[in-house]
Amino acid sequence: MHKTPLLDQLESGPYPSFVKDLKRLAAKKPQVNDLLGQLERSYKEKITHWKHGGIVGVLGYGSGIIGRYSDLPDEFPGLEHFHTMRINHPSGWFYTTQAIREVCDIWDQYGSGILNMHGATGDLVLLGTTTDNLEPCFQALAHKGWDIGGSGSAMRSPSCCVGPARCEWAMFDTLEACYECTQHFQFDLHRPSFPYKYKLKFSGCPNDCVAAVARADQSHIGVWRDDIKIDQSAVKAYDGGELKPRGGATPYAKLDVKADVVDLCPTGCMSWDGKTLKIDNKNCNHCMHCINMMPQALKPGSERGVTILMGSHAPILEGAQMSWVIVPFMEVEPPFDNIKELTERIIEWWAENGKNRERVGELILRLGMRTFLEAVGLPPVPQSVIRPRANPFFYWKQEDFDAEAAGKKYYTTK
Amino acid sequence: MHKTPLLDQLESGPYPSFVKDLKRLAAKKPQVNDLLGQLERSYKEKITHWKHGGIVGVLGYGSGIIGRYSDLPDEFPGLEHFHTMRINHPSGWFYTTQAIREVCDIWDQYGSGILNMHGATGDLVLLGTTTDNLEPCFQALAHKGWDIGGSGSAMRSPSCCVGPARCEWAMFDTLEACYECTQHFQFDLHRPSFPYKYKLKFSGCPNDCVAAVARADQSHIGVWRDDIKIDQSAVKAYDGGELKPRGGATPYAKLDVKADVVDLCPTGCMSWDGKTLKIDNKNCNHCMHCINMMPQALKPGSERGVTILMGSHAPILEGAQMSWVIVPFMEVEPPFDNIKELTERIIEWWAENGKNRERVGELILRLGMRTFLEAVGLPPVPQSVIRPRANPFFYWKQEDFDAEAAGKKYYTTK
Amino acid sequence: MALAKAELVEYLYKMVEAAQGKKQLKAMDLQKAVLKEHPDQDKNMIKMAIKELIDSGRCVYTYFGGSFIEIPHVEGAAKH
Amino acid sequence: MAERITDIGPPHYGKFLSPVIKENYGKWVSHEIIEPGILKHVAESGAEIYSVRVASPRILTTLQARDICEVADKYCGGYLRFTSRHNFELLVSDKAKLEPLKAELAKRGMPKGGTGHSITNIVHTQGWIHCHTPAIDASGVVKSVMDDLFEYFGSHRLPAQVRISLACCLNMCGAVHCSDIAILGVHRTPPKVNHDRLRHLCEIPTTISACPTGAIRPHPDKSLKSVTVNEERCMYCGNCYTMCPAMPLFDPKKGGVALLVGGKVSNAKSPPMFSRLAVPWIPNNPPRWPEVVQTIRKILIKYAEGANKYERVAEWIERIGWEKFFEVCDIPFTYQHIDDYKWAYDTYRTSMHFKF
Amino acid sequence: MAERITDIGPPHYGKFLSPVIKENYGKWVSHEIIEPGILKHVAESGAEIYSVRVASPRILTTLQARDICEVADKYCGGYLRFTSRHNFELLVSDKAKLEPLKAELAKRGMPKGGTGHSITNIVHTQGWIHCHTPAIDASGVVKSVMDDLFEYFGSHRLPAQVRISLACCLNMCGAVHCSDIAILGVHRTPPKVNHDRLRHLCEIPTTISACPTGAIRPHPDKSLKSVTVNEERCMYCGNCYTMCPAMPLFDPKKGGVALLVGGKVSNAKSPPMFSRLAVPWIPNNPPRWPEVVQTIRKILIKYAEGANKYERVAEWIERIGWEKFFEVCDIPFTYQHIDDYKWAYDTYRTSMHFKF
Ligand code: SRM
Ligand code: SRM
Ligand code: SRM
Ligand code: SRM
Ligand code: SF4
Ligand code: SF4
Ligand code: SF4
Ligand code: SF4
Ligand code: SF4
Ligand code: SF4
Ligand code: SF4
Ligand code: SF4
Repeated sequence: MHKTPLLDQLESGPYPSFVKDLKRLAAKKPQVNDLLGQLERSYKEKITHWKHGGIVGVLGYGSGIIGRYSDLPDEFPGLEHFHTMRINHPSGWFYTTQAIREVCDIWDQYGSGILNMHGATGDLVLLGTTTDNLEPCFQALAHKGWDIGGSGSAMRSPSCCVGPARCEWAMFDTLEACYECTQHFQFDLHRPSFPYKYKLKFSGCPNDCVAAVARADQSHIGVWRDDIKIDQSAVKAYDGGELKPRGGATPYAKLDVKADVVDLCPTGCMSWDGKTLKIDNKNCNHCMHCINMMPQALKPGSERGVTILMGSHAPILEGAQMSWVIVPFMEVEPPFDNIKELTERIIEWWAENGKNRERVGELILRLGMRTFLEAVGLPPVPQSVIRPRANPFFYWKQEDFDAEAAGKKYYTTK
Repeated sequence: MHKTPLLDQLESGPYPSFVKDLKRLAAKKPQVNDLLGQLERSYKEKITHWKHGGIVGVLGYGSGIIGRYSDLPDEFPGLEHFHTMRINHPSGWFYTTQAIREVCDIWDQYGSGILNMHGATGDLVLLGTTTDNLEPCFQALAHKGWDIGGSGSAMRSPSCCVGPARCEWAMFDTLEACYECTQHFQFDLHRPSFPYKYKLKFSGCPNDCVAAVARADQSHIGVWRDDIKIDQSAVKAYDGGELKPRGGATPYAKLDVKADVVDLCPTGCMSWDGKTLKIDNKNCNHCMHCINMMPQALKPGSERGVTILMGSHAPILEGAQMSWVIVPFMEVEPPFDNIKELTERIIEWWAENGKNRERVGELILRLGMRTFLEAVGLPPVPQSVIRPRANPFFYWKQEDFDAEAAGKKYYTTK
Repeated sequence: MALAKAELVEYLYKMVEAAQGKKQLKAMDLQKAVLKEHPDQDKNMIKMAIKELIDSGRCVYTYFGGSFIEIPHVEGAAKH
Repeated sequence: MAERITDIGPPHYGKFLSPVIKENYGKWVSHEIIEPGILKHVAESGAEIYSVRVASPRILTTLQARDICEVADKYCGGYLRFTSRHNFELLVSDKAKLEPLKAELAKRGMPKGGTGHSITNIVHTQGWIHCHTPAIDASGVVKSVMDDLFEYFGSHRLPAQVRISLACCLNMCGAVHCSDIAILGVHRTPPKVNHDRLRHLCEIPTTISACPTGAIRPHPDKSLKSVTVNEERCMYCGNCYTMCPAMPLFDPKKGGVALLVGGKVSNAKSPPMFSRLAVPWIPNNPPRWPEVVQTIRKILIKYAEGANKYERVAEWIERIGWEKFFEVCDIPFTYQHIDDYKWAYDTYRTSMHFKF
Repeated sequence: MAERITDIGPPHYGKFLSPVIKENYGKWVSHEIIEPGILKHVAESGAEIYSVRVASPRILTTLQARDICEVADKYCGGYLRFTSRHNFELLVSDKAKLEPLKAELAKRGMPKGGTGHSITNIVHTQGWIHCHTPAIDASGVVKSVMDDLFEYFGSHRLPAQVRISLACCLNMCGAVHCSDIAILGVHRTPPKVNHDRLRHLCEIPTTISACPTGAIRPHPDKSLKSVTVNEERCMYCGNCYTMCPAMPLFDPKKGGVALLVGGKVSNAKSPPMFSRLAVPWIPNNPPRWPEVVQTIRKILIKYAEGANKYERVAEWIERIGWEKFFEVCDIPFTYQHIDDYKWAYDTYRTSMHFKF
């Protein structure tokens, strides 16, 4: 066993220790021992010891495998090849122990035995194997019903919040939408032919428990457009302290409906006279705050659908972006054909126009929202912007002049 | 007289009519008659009939005259030349009738007799004369104590709010500061040698009655940094309806101190229990709202100075900008040497580095705040930004590493 | 080596003359050009030399979006 | 002629201050607006000054200026000032003179107002009276709008101050970009290059670099010594025309008016804000621009109805949301409203915070 | 081997749902957090499911995974799930099993928590375990910070949820850019070009266009077939290294940790927000990164003391102002905090709304 005096210091402390866990496995798996050895070196030298590796993969696919080679293969021969396999996780990260054990069995056989449950995109990551093992490992998994996830310039493994499986606020079936889209885009998930990565995420409500707004090229977030349902007696129970604020999630014993709910409503559209809670629903912006605070008293309305937002990604190259509203409301139901079709149109436009390593959000910014919206057949809507433009530098097209000639007016006529 | 059926329609209505006024003069001055004639043509054709003019001026100066020629000189011979002279206005636009009459006399002699009281930058604009008349008109005015204002790539005529002359909120002497700076930069006002225009404006308090934040490359706004002075009995008088809200400026009979003042304070730093108004002054952001509402009860503190903000201009080329905070607080007093010196340092840096037609704010954005601040000798302060950067793309210089080696730390050590 | 005031004025004039019709020069272009050839030239003297050139009427300031220094000529837009 | 005088700068304002103002300079303690258009300022000493604010079309002939002087001599000892929004103020130190002054102003058709919760004078620019780049006239539009909104000039009826400004082209002379309501002249055609004139009048590199969107390129036919414009990339700012008169971009039919709303300058409550596009184009209809007048009135009325006490237009819109602004004002939302210039991203709605 | 299988996609989640969940799918009516780490969801039918959330270091060996399965078999009929922040949840349908399960978790050193007003798991990345561009390790920093803040994992003591994330380089894998507290590995040296390797490994145009700031140019010596870096313009993003391995930018001394704070994702009350630079550099001190741990604790404590009820870190800072944040947290403000990237202008303070 390699000596790891620095890493050993991470064995203590109350939070579960990955070092302790890896050490257990190192006793059986020489490559895990080498991993600890190399990691110790990194801790000492404050530098990574991994090299690029971009070519390995399984037959027919171009995604899902991240090649990796140690730059110290002589010292740590177990790390000469140390690729990861991204396995497409099931919607909502639900498992049976049987399924997990099957994966473990295969991975013990073909790989290091190290997993990430899960990767930041959502995949079940199998961490560390050799080039030779990739294909047999893949096929062993495939025979148990698993497939590889995305990487490179491809559709990435979509992900979703726990949604209707265990949450009262899911405004649409996030799990099925995620599953359906994943299946629909299988070809593009495995055969990278896009300008860059493309991520889909599905959150059932504006609480956005998969952070779709922050890290999906196409974010789907559930929303309602009618009235919040109010159980007035439950509201009173909150105000009276019989029900705990936020279902018990807080240090506070009692909810002050006025101070904690009404006054914190961002649109100021609520009122409470000690007896009746009123909501001016036309001015509610679906922030979920009141519902979050009083889960037993308030429920989202019943006219439900998704908002589609586009463009988020991490900071490379233009600086990080969050997704912005493209379609404020879309009714959806399995098999989610309207989502699939819109996605196809968007991807086609992006694939056609995007430069290498240009995310769809960056392309929209480069070519302008109008070009994008027209290309994918969507109308301009004020929900897309927090505020209209402040600069006077706007464009006109011949079609606008034609429309004017046909009577179109931009000003009020009433 | 030219027929002006369209313009004639602007003679009616309750607001003072420039057409009516011009017609009076047209009876005496043929060029004014021509001006109405050409204007009528523009009203009919919906197009301007003025051409560029870039060479005319008075001897030795390169600013203050806007050359203009009609493109219909045969029809409107009085407009063949029709240049404007920008006369530098007195601080705060104060006049005696004698002074105005002297200007009128000269302008009746050498020009069209049309004035703008005033131009958007603040100058007293004499509108319409010929090339030949420029120099004699200038000298006639000079002998009455007037000088020409700015135009072109030069220092522009600075302007200021009425300030201490008639406003209780002036945190510094805006009129004298404006006068002093105007005098100090006479050379640069008349001899355009900057990359582009440079505007100075002075507002006595954050109400900013000369819109300095919106349209001055260097904006000076008065501010206090100690405590707002409260006359509690006057507060009660407002709450009781004895004093009218906002000094009577509103349709409202009575001020609700809680709803109209305390609840609208943007920082939430006020409280009112019906008897005592309290302000947590450390958290006040000098918005002036409470003072505006109760001018008889509240006064700015007595530790007073100016905030210097930089960079505002209209939308050409990068889109409009507002000025941003560079120096949060500077104590000033006549003759305002510290303002003059800082301005000189800034202009020198800009003149050296700016491209043709690049405003100072655009240059700061192009080269970065650090480059600017270091060049003019100012420290980085959090007041400059509403929020720190969100992107992780920041630079380091050798001097930073040297400072670290000497013990500098960026994190908390307490 | 720095130029004497009178030489400097001529130097500037020649520059403007040479550029006429080709490139519109700004005061700062002149200053930078002088300093390139004569790094020790006093900036204020350059400023004053330009003033002299203008005060003498041999050059004028013109304005086309930005302010330039040119040899006086008849304005294209003026009808004479 | 006498000795030539230069570089004296403006006269010192001290020469023009009335005795009361001079004596109480920097010592004012408070003010009141005793009625629309009349301010009363009180000094530590107890001294008072009354300022009567009067509407001005800003264009004044020497005749009109002399008329104003006549009034000022009669009631103010010859002391007056102009405001940052081009009204003038008669500075009365003798309270007794207020009533006769009001009567005289009424007689002369010089309306007082513009204080407090009113619509004060419209800051504006040259238009067809003097500029070479305007898409619209300035003074005529101002007159038309102010005539229509006149009831708000001499009263304190609005929830807060409403500041309207006008600029006749994208250069936006004045603080138009931070106004409650901004009226903006816009061109909508790319410049037409006159190659012959360009060769003589313009420097090619300067002309090319004038274009913010990089739409101007050297003409492929080198012998022309001219430029071409990529019309797709041109957003009609006219900056090239400013640099080079051989590139006019006027078109009587396509030019027109855009309205921007929700800007402000003061720091009161909310920070200064930019005006933002409300209506991208209204036809240019002299002499009274009825569509412009009507749309502004609609916006104003909806604001007056919808705003809370003390709420500026900007604050009202930010509270209800821009999507609601378009709805209540019955203004269609178009592609033009969506920013696609340099900082566009920061205007996009990266949240679920919207209303249906 | 059997027939080759491809493109089957992931298994349908339906296969993995416990009976209670399957029956009440889409029919949940409400939830409670009966104690930190234990959620109770109730369905229309009255059915209940208890979810016990357990901390995970995310790196799991198959040994550990099997241990977890053992527990799930014993108390949950073999049903479990993982969360979007890499905790796992044991899905208990029989309430009686909760207490024994808690005891077993305690015994096994598997801490429950991460619900409600807690600090839940730190979303993080590969670090020195598997990536080629990290400036810091991931798992080790996470372990160090979570050990220190452990009291907040299994409790509901904070004014609101606090989400901490870590990314080991500027690629920022994970939603680090929208976290209450983001820990970010940063390089601080420009890449060193290995001309020999570059010639063989990299495409020059792609390498050049990889640079967001245009710092990379073709090498003036054409025969080298390589590039040079304008070090002044390099902000060490490592994007060139991603495209071209011949341009490493590692430096053990200069690399380190930046902290960004005040981001959020949910729309609750306030819209999603970016995290913003709090500390530009803290030395990279394995194995326990004491300065990072201490600074995060300081920020957290000040937040817990200063925030109103239900206020996220972002909301607290926006309310008091960033200038006050730096003051109360005793963090120096530096040039690095001032944005100078593409949308810098929108972060500048164009108002008088600041505090001294
Ligand atoms: C494994 C994983 C981190 C983890 O430990 O969980 C990961 C690892 C890598 N990411 Fe990532 N990214 C991972 C999720 C993300 C996410 C989060 C997400 O998808 O929700 C993001 C932010 C969202 C986004 O897509 O922008 C992310 C943003 C990036 C970026 C920057 C992209 C940008 O537009 O700014 C890069 C750089 C690149 O693509 O060259 C990148 C590149 C990489 C590479 C491939 C490094 C490279 O340049 O070649 C890393 C391989 C590490 C390794 O050795 O395995 N990774 N990466 C995550 C994928 C696991 C999985 O499939 O579940
Ligand atoms: C006369 C005046 C408008 C008025 O009717 O009051 C005016 C008139 C012109 N302005 Fe202006 N500007 C006038 C105040 C302003 C202001 C307001 C201010 O100074 O507070 C601004 C906005 C603030 C600013 O400086 O950005 C302003 C922003 C512009 C711009 C755009 C600058 C930018 O950075 O975006 C231009 C374009 C240019 O410089 O080429 C411009 C250019 C012009 C030119 C010189 C047209 C040109 O391109 O050659 C106009 C000459 C009109 C004429 O025929 O007389 N004018 N201009 C104002 C000057 C009178 C005075 O001296 O008092
Ligand atoms: C005379 C003048 C200054 C000058 O040097 O000429 C002036 C004078 C006063 N202003 Fe002003 N302001 C003047 C232009 C402005 C401007 C500039 C502009 O409109 O272009 C602003 C910024 C406008 C904006 O935010 O868009 C301005 C924003 C204010 C405010 C803040 C109002 C707000 O709530 O946003 C106050 C405070 C108040 O009214 O309570 C104020 C208050 C005042 C007071 C009460 C100050 C005082 O104690 O004497 C003066 C009388 C106000 C009134 O008429 O109701 N003054 N004031 C200007 C009159 C213009 C006019 O003819 O109508
Ligand atoms: C299990 C999980 C979804 C999943 O599919 O895995 C989940 C589950 C729930 N979330 Fe969440 N959230 C989960 C990640 C998130 C995330 C994503 C993240 O952190 O990366 C967010 C956005 C975080 C952010 O804003 O930065 C998130 C923002 C919320 C919110 C809004 C909180 C706020 O005030 O900002 C709520 C509402 C609430 O807590 O009252 C919420 C509410 C809930 C509820 C109460 C929903 C329900 O009725 O069942 C669930 C229990 C909350 C709890 O633990 O206190 N969930 N939740 C995720 C658990 C992660 C973990 O292991 O800790
Ligand atoms: S995003 Fe909404 S629906 Fe999905 S788990 Fe979170 S709270 Fe429930
Ligand atoms: S969801 Fe948000 S905006 Fe709507 S009523 Fe509740 S708190 Fe207000
Ligand atoms: S800016 Fe302030 S000091 Fe100046 S006039 Fe306006 S309110 Fe008075
Ligand atoms: S000046 Fe503004 S921030 Fe300060 S106490 Fe008054 S209202 Fe509040
Ligand atoms: S706004 Fe444009 S057209 Fe109007 S005066 Fe200014 S430069 Fe001329
Ligand atoms: S009008 Fe503006 S955008 Fe169009 S070509 Fe000229 S400078 Fe470019
Ligand atoms: S954040 Fe950077 S170093 Fe860390 S895993 Fe992602 S790409 Fe690799
Ligand atoms: S590290 Fe980034 S900024 Fe520096 S040269 Fe490489 S790509 Fe350019």
